[in-house]
This record gives sequence, C-alpha cells and structure tokens, in this order.
Amino acid sequence: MNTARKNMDETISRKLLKNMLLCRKFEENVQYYFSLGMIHGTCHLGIGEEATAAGTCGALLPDDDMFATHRGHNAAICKGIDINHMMAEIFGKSTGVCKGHGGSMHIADKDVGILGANGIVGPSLALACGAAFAHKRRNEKCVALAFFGDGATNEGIFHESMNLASVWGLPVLFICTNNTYGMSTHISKVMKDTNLIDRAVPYKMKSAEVDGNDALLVYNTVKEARSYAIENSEPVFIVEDTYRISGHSKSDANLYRTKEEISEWKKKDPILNLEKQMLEAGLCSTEEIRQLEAEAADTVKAAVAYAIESPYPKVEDIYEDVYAE
Amino acid sequence: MNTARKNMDETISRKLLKNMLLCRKFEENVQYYFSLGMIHGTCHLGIGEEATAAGTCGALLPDDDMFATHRGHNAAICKGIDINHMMAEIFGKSTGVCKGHGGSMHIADKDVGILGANGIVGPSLALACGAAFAHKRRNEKCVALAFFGDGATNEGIFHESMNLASVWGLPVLFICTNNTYGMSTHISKVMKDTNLIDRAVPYKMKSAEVDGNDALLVYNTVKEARSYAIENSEPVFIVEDTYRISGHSKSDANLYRTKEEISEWKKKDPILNLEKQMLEAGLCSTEEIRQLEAEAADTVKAAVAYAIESPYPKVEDIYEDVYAE
Amino acid sequence: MSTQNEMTYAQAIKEAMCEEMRRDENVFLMGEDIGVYRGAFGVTQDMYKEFGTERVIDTPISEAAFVGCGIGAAVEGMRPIVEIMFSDFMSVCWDMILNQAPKMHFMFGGKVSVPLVIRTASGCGTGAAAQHSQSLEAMLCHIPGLKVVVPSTPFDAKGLLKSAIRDNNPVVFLEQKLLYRTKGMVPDREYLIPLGKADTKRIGTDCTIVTYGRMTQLSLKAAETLSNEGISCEIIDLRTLLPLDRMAVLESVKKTKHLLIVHEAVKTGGLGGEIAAEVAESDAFYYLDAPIKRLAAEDVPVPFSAVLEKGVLPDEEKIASAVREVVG
Amino acid sequence: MSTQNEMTYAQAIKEAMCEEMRRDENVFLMGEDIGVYRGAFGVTQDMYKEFGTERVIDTPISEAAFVGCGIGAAVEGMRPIVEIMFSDFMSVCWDMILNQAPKMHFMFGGKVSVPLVIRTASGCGTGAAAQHSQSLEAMLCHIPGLKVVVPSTPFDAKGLLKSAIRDNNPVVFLEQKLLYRTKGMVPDREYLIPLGKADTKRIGTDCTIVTYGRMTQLSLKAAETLSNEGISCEIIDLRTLLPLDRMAVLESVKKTKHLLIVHEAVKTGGLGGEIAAEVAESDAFYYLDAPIKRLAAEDVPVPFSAVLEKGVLPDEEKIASAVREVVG
Ligand SMILES: Cc1ncc(C[n+]2csc(CCOP(=O)(O)OP(=O)(O)O)c2C)c(N)n1
Ligand SMILES: Cc1ncc(C[n+]2csc(CCOP(=O)(O)OP(=O)(O)O)c2C)c(N)n1
Ligand SMILES: [Mg+2]
Ligand SMILES: [Mg+2]
Repeated sequence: MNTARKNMDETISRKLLKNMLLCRKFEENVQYYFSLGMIHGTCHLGIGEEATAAGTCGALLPDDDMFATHRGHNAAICKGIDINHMMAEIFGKSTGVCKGHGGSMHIADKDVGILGANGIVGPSLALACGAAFAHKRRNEKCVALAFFGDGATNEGIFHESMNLASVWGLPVLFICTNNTYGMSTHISKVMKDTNLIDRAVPYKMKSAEVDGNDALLVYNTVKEARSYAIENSEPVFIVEDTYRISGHSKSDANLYRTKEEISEWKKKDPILNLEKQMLEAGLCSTEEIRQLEAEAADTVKAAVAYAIESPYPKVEDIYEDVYAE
Repeated sequence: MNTARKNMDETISRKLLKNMLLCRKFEENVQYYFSLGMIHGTCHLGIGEEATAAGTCGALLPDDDMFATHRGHNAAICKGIDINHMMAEIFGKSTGVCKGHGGSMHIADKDVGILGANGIVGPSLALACGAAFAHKRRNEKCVALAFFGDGATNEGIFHESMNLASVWGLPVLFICTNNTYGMSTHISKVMKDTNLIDRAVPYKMKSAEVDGNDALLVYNTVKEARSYAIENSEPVFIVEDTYRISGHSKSDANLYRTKEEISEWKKKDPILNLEKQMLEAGLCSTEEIRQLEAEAADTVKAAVAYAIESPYPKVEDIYEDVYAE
Repeated sequence: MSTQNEMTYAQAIKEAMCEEMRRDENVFLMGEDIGVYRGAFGVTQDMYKEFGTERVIDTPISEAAFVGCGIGAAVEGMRPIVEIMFSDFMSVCWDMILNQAPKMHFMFGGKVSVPLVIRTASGCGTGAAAQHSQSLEAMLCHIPGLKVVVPSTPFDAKGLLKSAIRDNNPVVFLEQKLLYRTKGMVPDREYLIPLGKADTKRIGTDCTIVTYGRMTQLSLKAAETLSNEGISCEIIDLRTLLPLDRMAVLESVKKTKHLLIVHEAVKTGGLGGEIAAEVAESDAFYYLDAPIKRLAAEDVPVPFSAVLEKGVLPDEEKIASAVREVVG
Repeated sequence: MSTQNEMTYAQAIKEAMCEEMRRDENVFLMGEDIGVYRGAFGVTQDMYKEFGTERVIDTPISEAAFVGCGIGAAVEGMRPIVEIMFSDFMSVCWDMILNQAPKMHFMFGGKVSVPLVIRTASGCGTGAAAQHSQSLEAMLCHIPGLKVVVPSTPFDAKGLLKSAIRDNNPVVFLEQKLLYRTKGMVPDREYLIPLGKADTKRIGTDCTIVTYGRMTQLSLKAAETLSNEGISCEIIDLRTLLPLDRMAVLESVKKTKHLLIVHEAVKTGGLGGEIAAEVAESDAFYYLDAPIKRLAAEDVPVPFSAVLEKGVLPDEEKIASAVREVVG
C-alpha cells in the first residue's frame, strides 16, 4: 500500500483527480438544479464516494463492461461517458444518453462499456456474470465489473451470482462500495458479521478490502484484480470502504446519523486525500489543483448549458424503442 | 460420536428404527402404487435418506415447527403425521391430510407442527424464520426447522434467510440434507467449495456436519442444536451427509451416476446401520427387528387400504378452501 | 356524535396500523427503513417510538426473506404487515407472493391460514422511471388465494387497511404514491370497510367510469368538467380488485349503457381487460349502447422524462375525451 | 420437393435449437439438468453430445443468477436460450423477467438489446399440483418489451422457436407440458414462423374460438363434435400472445358474430380478458350477436387430486357446451 503511494504515477493520479473533480462538480450541479425543481424525479448522489468510482473505473479498459447501481453517476463519468449527454439525460432531454427514457437511475452507454445503472438493488452482479461469460467464450481479454452496495450483499442475487461466477470461473470484478449504510440502515443492524470480505469465503473467491477513500489504492487494487481475473479466468471480490456524505436520495432527512459522523468523514474527503498525496509527492502544485477544479467546473457548466438548451423528447416517438428491430 | 453410540438409549434408538422402517415401507408402497398408475402426478422418494428425517425430527418436540422440501415424506412421518391420512393424500382422496389438494409434494399438518412440504426449492428457509420469529416473540421454548437440499443452498433465498436468522437471532434449525445431487447435478458442478459447512461462515452461525446415515448421531446433533438455539436464541446450520438411493423423481433415468456408486451407498443403508448398532449394543435381537419390520409393513398396508377405500374429493367443493374465513 | 379529522392518505394508513397494533399485539410491521427513516414515503413516521423497534422492524434488503418471514409468522398466528418499498420490488420476492402465501391455505386443505398484509407503494408520476413506477395489480389479480386492495382516499385507505389486517388471507395493499399527500376527512370513531365491495364515488346517468386508486380522483375531476357539458358520469371505485365487485359494475353499466375503464397500469394485460370481459360476458352486454373503452397507460416501460411520463399516462383531459368518445 | 417428418412437439423444439446452434455459434443453452438428464421433460436429449457442455450448460439451482447471466450475455451479443424447468419457477427470477430484460432496450435509449429466449414448461394436467402447474402467460403479457409465444403443434413450435432465437428482444417461450409427446408433421426444409401472427387452425362460420397452446388441440376436437351438430367453429390459435394479433381476432369475430375464448390459466386476470376487451372496444362489438364467453380454469390454485385437477380445467366437452351456449 505504501509502495503504491511512493511510486505514485503522475499520469494516473492526475487522471483520477480530474475524474473525481468532474464527479464532484457534476453531482453538485445535479443537486443544485434538482433543488431548483429543474430536474425531475429522484436522484442518488455519491458525494464522498468519488474515489471508489475513479479508482475502480480508472483501472478498466474501454472494452471492459461496467454495471452500476442506483448511485451510478460517478461510475459512469469515470468509465468515460460523455457528460453533456449524461447531464441531458438527467434533465430528461432527447439528447440524453438514453433519450430521456432512463434518467439518473438508468444511465448507460454501451459504446463506452457502461451497461447500465440499475434501479433494483442486486441484479448488477448477475448481469455482469453474463457479460463476463460472453467475454470468456470469445476469448476476449477483458472483464465485466459490477458495482453494488453493502446493503445489496443481503439480497439473494448476491449469493447466486458470487456462486455462479466462482464455479464457472467468470472474469467478473465484484465491487462492493461499502458506505456502511443501506439507506438509513447501518450495516451492523442487517448482518451479524459486518466484515464484508467474509462473504467471499463460501465461494473460495479471491478477495480484497481497501480504503475506498484512497483513489490510488483503489486503482492499484482493482488493476491487479483485473489482471488476476483475466489470467486465471476467475472472479474477484473487492470491498471498498467509504462514506456517503450526501443523503441517500431526496427522501433522506438524515435522521439516522449524527452531524459529527458526517464531519468526521468529510475530513477524509477522497479528493482532498489525493490532492494531499500529490502535493506531498510533488506531482502538482496548489495552483494546478485550482486549475483542474476550474476546468471541471467549466466542463460541467457547459454540460448543464447543453442539457438546458436541448429539446425535450416527443411523446409521439415513445414506441420507437420498446422493441428492438 | 462414539460416546453417543456407547450410551445408546434404548427408547430413542427403537423410536428411530421404527420410524425409519415406517418411512421405508411407506415409500416402497408409494413407489409400487405409483408404478401401477394408481398414484397420480410425480413423487420424490427419499429411500436411503431415512436417518436424516428420523434423527432430525426425532429430536423435535411436538410444538416445534417443521418445514419440508419436495422430498418430504420421511420428514412428515417422523414428525408424527397420521400415515393413513398422508397415504390418502398421496392417493388424492378427500380423507387426505390436505383433502387431496396438495399431494405428495405438499404434505402438511399444522396439528403436529408440519407446516408444509414445498414444491419450490428454497423457501422453506424463509418460512421457518417467520415461525421462529413468532416463537421468539411469544417466548415459547421451541424452534422452527427447515429442511433443504445441497442444491437448494445455491438459491438466493438460502443466503437471505441465513442472514436474517443470524442477525435477528432466530431459533431456527437449518438442516441441509446433503445427498450430493440436485437432480442429476453433482455438487461439484455447481459450487466451487463443496464443503457446505463453509456456507455458514459469513453469518457467524454455529454449524455442524454429520454422517446423515447414522440416525443416532443425527439425533444427538440436532437435539444439541435445538437446545443451543433455544438457549441462545440463535440459528444453527447442520449438514447431514447422505445419499438418495431412489431416483430424483419419475423423470429420472439415472444417467448421471453409476450403478457402483449406488451399490456402495446401499451398503451404508441407514436402517441396516442402526440395526447393526442396536444389535451390537444388545438393545434388541434380530427377531425383534423382524417384528418391527412386520409391524411397519402392516401399518403401511392398513394405510394403503384406508387410502384406496377413501372417496375422492368433489369438484363442487373446490372453492371452499381458496380463502380462509 | 362522531367527529371527523382532516388527514392525508399517508396519515390515514398510519392510523390504521397504529389502531390495529394497539388492539392486537400480534400485529407488527416489517420493512426496509420504516423506523427512524420513516419509510421512503414517510408513512411510518414515529411509529417505532410508540411500538418500539421490536414491532416496527427495519429489515435487511432481502425482500424474499422478510416476506417469507412474514408468511411464516402469519402461519404461526401473528399478523404481520410487511412493507415493500416500491411495488416494483415485488419482483424479487414474487415466489412468496405467487407460490407461497396465497396457496398454503388451499394446498394444505384449509388447516393453515396466512393473515398477512403486504403494503407497497404503487404507480407513477414521480419521475422515478421504469423500475420504480409500475402499477402491477393485474398480475396480482391473477393469483387465486390473494386479495388485492387499492384505496383512493384517506377514508378508504384507513377503513380498508384495518379490514386487511384483520383478514385471514394474504392481502396486497397497493398505496398510491401520488395520493400520499392528498387530504380527506376521516372519522374519529373506529370503522372498517369490507374488502370486496366497490364504492360509487359519483352517481350519474350517461356513462359509467370503472376505476380505482389515483385514477378515481382524476375521474372525479373529469366528471365535473363533463357535467358542465351535460354529460353525467357515474364513477365506480373498485377499492378491492380481487375479489372484484362484479355486481356493482354490471348494475351501473345497465343503467348508464356506456362504459369507460380507466387505470394507470399499461393497457395490455391490465385489469381493464378483466372488467371489460365481465361486462361483455354478462347480460349487461345487451344494455351497452356503444363499445366499451379502456383508457390506460401506453404499452411502454414508464419513461423518465416528465414530458414523456405525463404523455403516456391517463389524465383528467384524456378521461374527459374518452367519455365523450364513448357517449358520443 | 420438400419432405416432411413426423415428430413430437419436444423433438421439434429440440430441432429448432439444434439448427440455430449449428447456424450461429452465439446461440447456447443454459438451464437445470438439461445435459445428461435431458431436461425434466426430455427435450434436450443428447444435445450436449453434439454441442458439448460448453454450449449446453447445466446450471446451479439459481434461476435469478442464470437468467441474469443470460441477459448479460445477450447484451454482450450472444443469443442465450435459458430453460426454466417449470414456468412456475419464473417466480424466483421474476425481477429479471419484469424489470431487467424487457426494459433495458427502452431505458437505455435503444442502444442495448437483449436477444434472449426463455423456454419454460407451462400448464397442468400432470398431477404436479399448485406450484408446478400454472399457466402464467397473462402476467407476462402485461410487460411491454417482452414477447410471449405459446405453440400448439410441433410445426408451430419449431418455426416459432427459430424466430424467437433470431429475435432481438427477450422472448418467453411457453412450452405445453401435455403436448410434449404429441406428434405432427414438420418439413425437412428450414422455415420460420413470424412472431406476432395468429394462425387460423380451422375455418368456420358460426363461432370464433380464440385460444392458444394445448387448448387449441382440445378446441379442434370440440369443433369436430360440434360440426356434427351443424355448428361450424373457426379456431384462431394466437401462437404469439404478446404482441397480440388483434386483427386476426377481430376479422374472425366480424364474420362469425360469436366469440368464445378458451385458456387453461385461471379465468380472473387471464388473457381472456384482454381478448374480450379488444373485441368489446372495437367495431367488431357491433357485429356480436351474443355476449362473449370465456372458458378457463376455475379461480383456484391447481389442485393435486386427478378428479379435482380435471374438474377445474376446460376440456373438450366444456368447450363444446360453451360454444353451444354462445351460439344458442
Ligand atoms: C430490490 C430492491 N429493494 C429495495 C430498493 C430500495 N433501495 C434503493 S437503494 C437502497 C439502499 C441500498 O443500499 P446499498 O446497497 O448499501 O447501496 P447505497 O445506497 O449505500 O449506495 C434501497 C433499500 C431497491 N431499489 N431495490
Ligand atoms: C426454484 C426451483 N427450481 C427448480 C426446481 C426443480 N427441482 C426440484 S427438486 C430439484 C433438485 C433439488 O436438489 P436438492 O436441493 O439437493 O434436493 P434433493 O432433490 O437432492 O433432495 C430441482 C432442481 C424447483 N422445484 N424449484
Ligand atoms: Mg450502502
Ligand atoms: Mg440434493
């Protein structure tokens, strides 16, 4: 771990930082426009969890498939989605990546290996097994990756998918974003053994647990797991420990946790974390960081403008995408 | 284990033997009348697995609840069902325990704590959680017990129920009848870690594995587990290793296993096993055993006669039991 | 003299639960984030304070296990109310709803009963897209052994839920998301509304509108508009969808000779078919002066974008024009 | 000149799969005990010998995972055929069938498609009782994005399954247990039957019977009996239930002026309602000389006892008397 920091790669760390800044700005804007009533529906923000997305997706190649959760903005951004079209989607516009059909909870773009965020807790694991199955069958050197939360590990589909991937030797990366809450429910209320990594035991699956607020560490862990999965044609289970600073969704009044807990975690902000590491390693200056922040803000501003200017989809076209040709 | 044998209790071992003989005779008769076309549908026999039913249910008290699987005849018999009415059920008669509505796969009798065999692989675990929840809430000193097979441990509901019972501290006995096959599929084809007991690890659940062809051993293990579950208000997971001599069901052509494998296991017949133990311990004579066998045969013969003589249910009454009052 | 209180649909549901929990200690509540979080729609606010976390129980995200647990507890004599956060998530515990709860009483020859209520939030209009907006009642109504209830007002919600809790069968109670914040008068005194009885929410002579849930409210508004045009609508709010109050529908149709069915679920395979068939099969058929009409959501997954979502759903205006078409 | 072979419904299904697997290496088969066991109904006999266990794959008993795996593989360009042993077990993977497979193409703006076939054995009459005998097609037909097929002959089974495998959408292919061993002629040459087209299995003038699956065969027999009585039945075999071939139904009804709908699923909430509604909503309504009639299973869980099971199901005689009632 410390070696990872010592040998900090400038290109990588810069990429991770850029992506995290983009995530943060993106979600802050979504939150803002949501509060103005300009965004419809609900949305699940991952503020505070950016390192899990940036580190994890940063270690993937374009041909790798990624399946995200309801809290999937960050993962999509870090897997390389066009953020103009993603913002347009969240605004419900016809230029959205999903033509306005999906919204915040269903961001997908097959062209960059984003096979969809999911409104249902759990299925991402099974879907990733299938994508990995196809890769394996075609001898493609890539993986399928499934994000899911700590809460999701209590669903039956978690167990079935872990078992299937292990017994069939599917190159899947199972990434558990452990923010210790499923909505308001703390992990200790819903499992006796909160050591999530134990959940890989019955499947004899390789596993690892990392500080999910350390983007580089996440990156290195996932990169290694990716190689392992491809070389051995085997799944890997990774627990990334992090914290959700934002509320669960719009219905969250934060009644289940203390302000202190939130501020404690704010101190461990993954963006500040990486910035500090980069500064210490002399990989960038405070000025450069301000510069990167400004760029991220500009990019997102442009995306918002694009989204706002885009037209709404037309009801007359609604039947076009119900069935494929 | 050896102590169990040394201190063999005469009453207990006699009860277990009687029950196993009853099971065997019962199922042989079902098989026979099925082959004559006098029994409709399909049925799943547990010939060779009698010790798991006798030992397990033998350790329960009348107020304990038992949830069985598709292969549930033996469990029902050993939990104390009236075999006349059970046989009548299998013959589809109005005098059947379920009035002919359920048949072989849905034997139930609440009066003796049999809360139903299940045609679906898996749900017994969750239903047992609920019954145990009720017992716990009412401070009743009893358990709920769920039978399920090795194959069933791959279903999501296995995981969800194990988790729920462990985190809520429900006095459930989870009994995995491990006959190493789910229909034709050997356990090694469907899980990487065939050591089923490992499946209790992520739930920090107390567990045990026993020779499921040794009725007394099963009995003692379950008895101890029962006390533990009640005293600690905790579930216990028990793997009972055994073998299904009979085919899976009528559609089974036994193409997936060798005759040799079957004969190897026939040598470990749980009934012969216990008889030998009892003879060695001087708890009974060969004559007495013949006597018990004859009694079992007579009892089953009477049940068949009762079933055959009983009238069929009437279609006109079919709506009576769709809804409860 | 009995007094009335104004309260929301959500409050009425909560009151029903609280009253029944006070009355019968076998009643308890299980579901995801129903304690301190108050449930995703705030329905169970503060209930854990009165009844404790032993009777208002936050569950793991394991719908199949906790619904199954509810069934097992019901079989053992308790009266669980299980909340499934969104009705779309019935999909992950469908076996419990299709194969377990509703079949036990019958399969086991009447000896076992399953007094279980499954409460769940149904319907669209909240911009939650295809996996959080469905109206799945038609699937439930195809399951003998189950009862299915959809209230359209706070008054109905309270009276129906109390009956559902006392019923000895599994009841799926579909709450209408967009009605949670709507208000209505609810009596102080205890009352029950029997399951299986429709309610005529408006008496009229020219066209029968058979509907339920939120669409009842929209139909009532449309009926006002239409009455200014001289068209008098009778509105039958089914309230219980299974068992269906066939007679209420047939009698109204015989009177008005015209039938519009309105629901929020997609049209194909929806409950509208069942209702139309009941009429087309009966002697009410001879009274019909025009073809029956169904107004329902377009046959597409619920789209996210507000314009699309609104576009695929029935609304007041579409109801009014559908009536005009039927009577025209 | 093309020749014909006599084969069973099960063999025809197998042939369809084998031909498509030879033609397209992306096609593969997954399910429980479909290899050496041959499947619970013997359909996949010996397929693993030709295609190997890499393409005829025995799965763990984890329907949700392997159906989900099929969806994921389909999204990645393969064409999985997934077998669910009994259609009742769709309940344990219902989320995949309701919320995942059919919604992805739409939710993701058309960029992703799911060329997946789910084959499953449906229907009763085998004495397998309430959890192994259901006909659940109506639930599936309420899911936009899905296609639903039920063949009634070996010829149809083969041609429809081949089309289903080539279709770029999720298709649920409901095989009729009691037809597996029935025989029919199947051409040697390759052929496809388009999804979405009904087939008139018998031409007649007095009464239209709209049906599908096994009930088509019983209806044909009933029609013979009735023709001796001078009643001429037209039999529309829907073949594809979603999308429904509305026009075929309406045209026939306009001609015969009488409609009987027959299905094996329980009546309430069944597809009969949808068909009746389509007619009662259309101009065919004006042609009807009598109320529509639905003949379906009684609204009870499928009972075990042979007398009860037979008693609750439609049969040849019940179909004949239902027709007499409609035309009488
Ligand atoms: C099957 C299902 N059950 C419940 C929900 C409602 N729900 C959405 S997110 C969520 C919490 C998920 O917790 P976790 O998996 O830890 O992910 P996190 O939200 O913390 O990122 C719940 C209960 C759902 N979407 N799907
Ligand atoms: C959900 C579900 N999937 C599949 C089946 C079909 N089926 C019935 S028994 C069985 C094998 C079960 O194996 P196991 O759990 O080991 O029990 P055993 O039959 O060996 O006693 C299968 C696949 C079913 N009944 N339910
Ligand atoms: Mg979480
Ligand atoms: Mg087994």
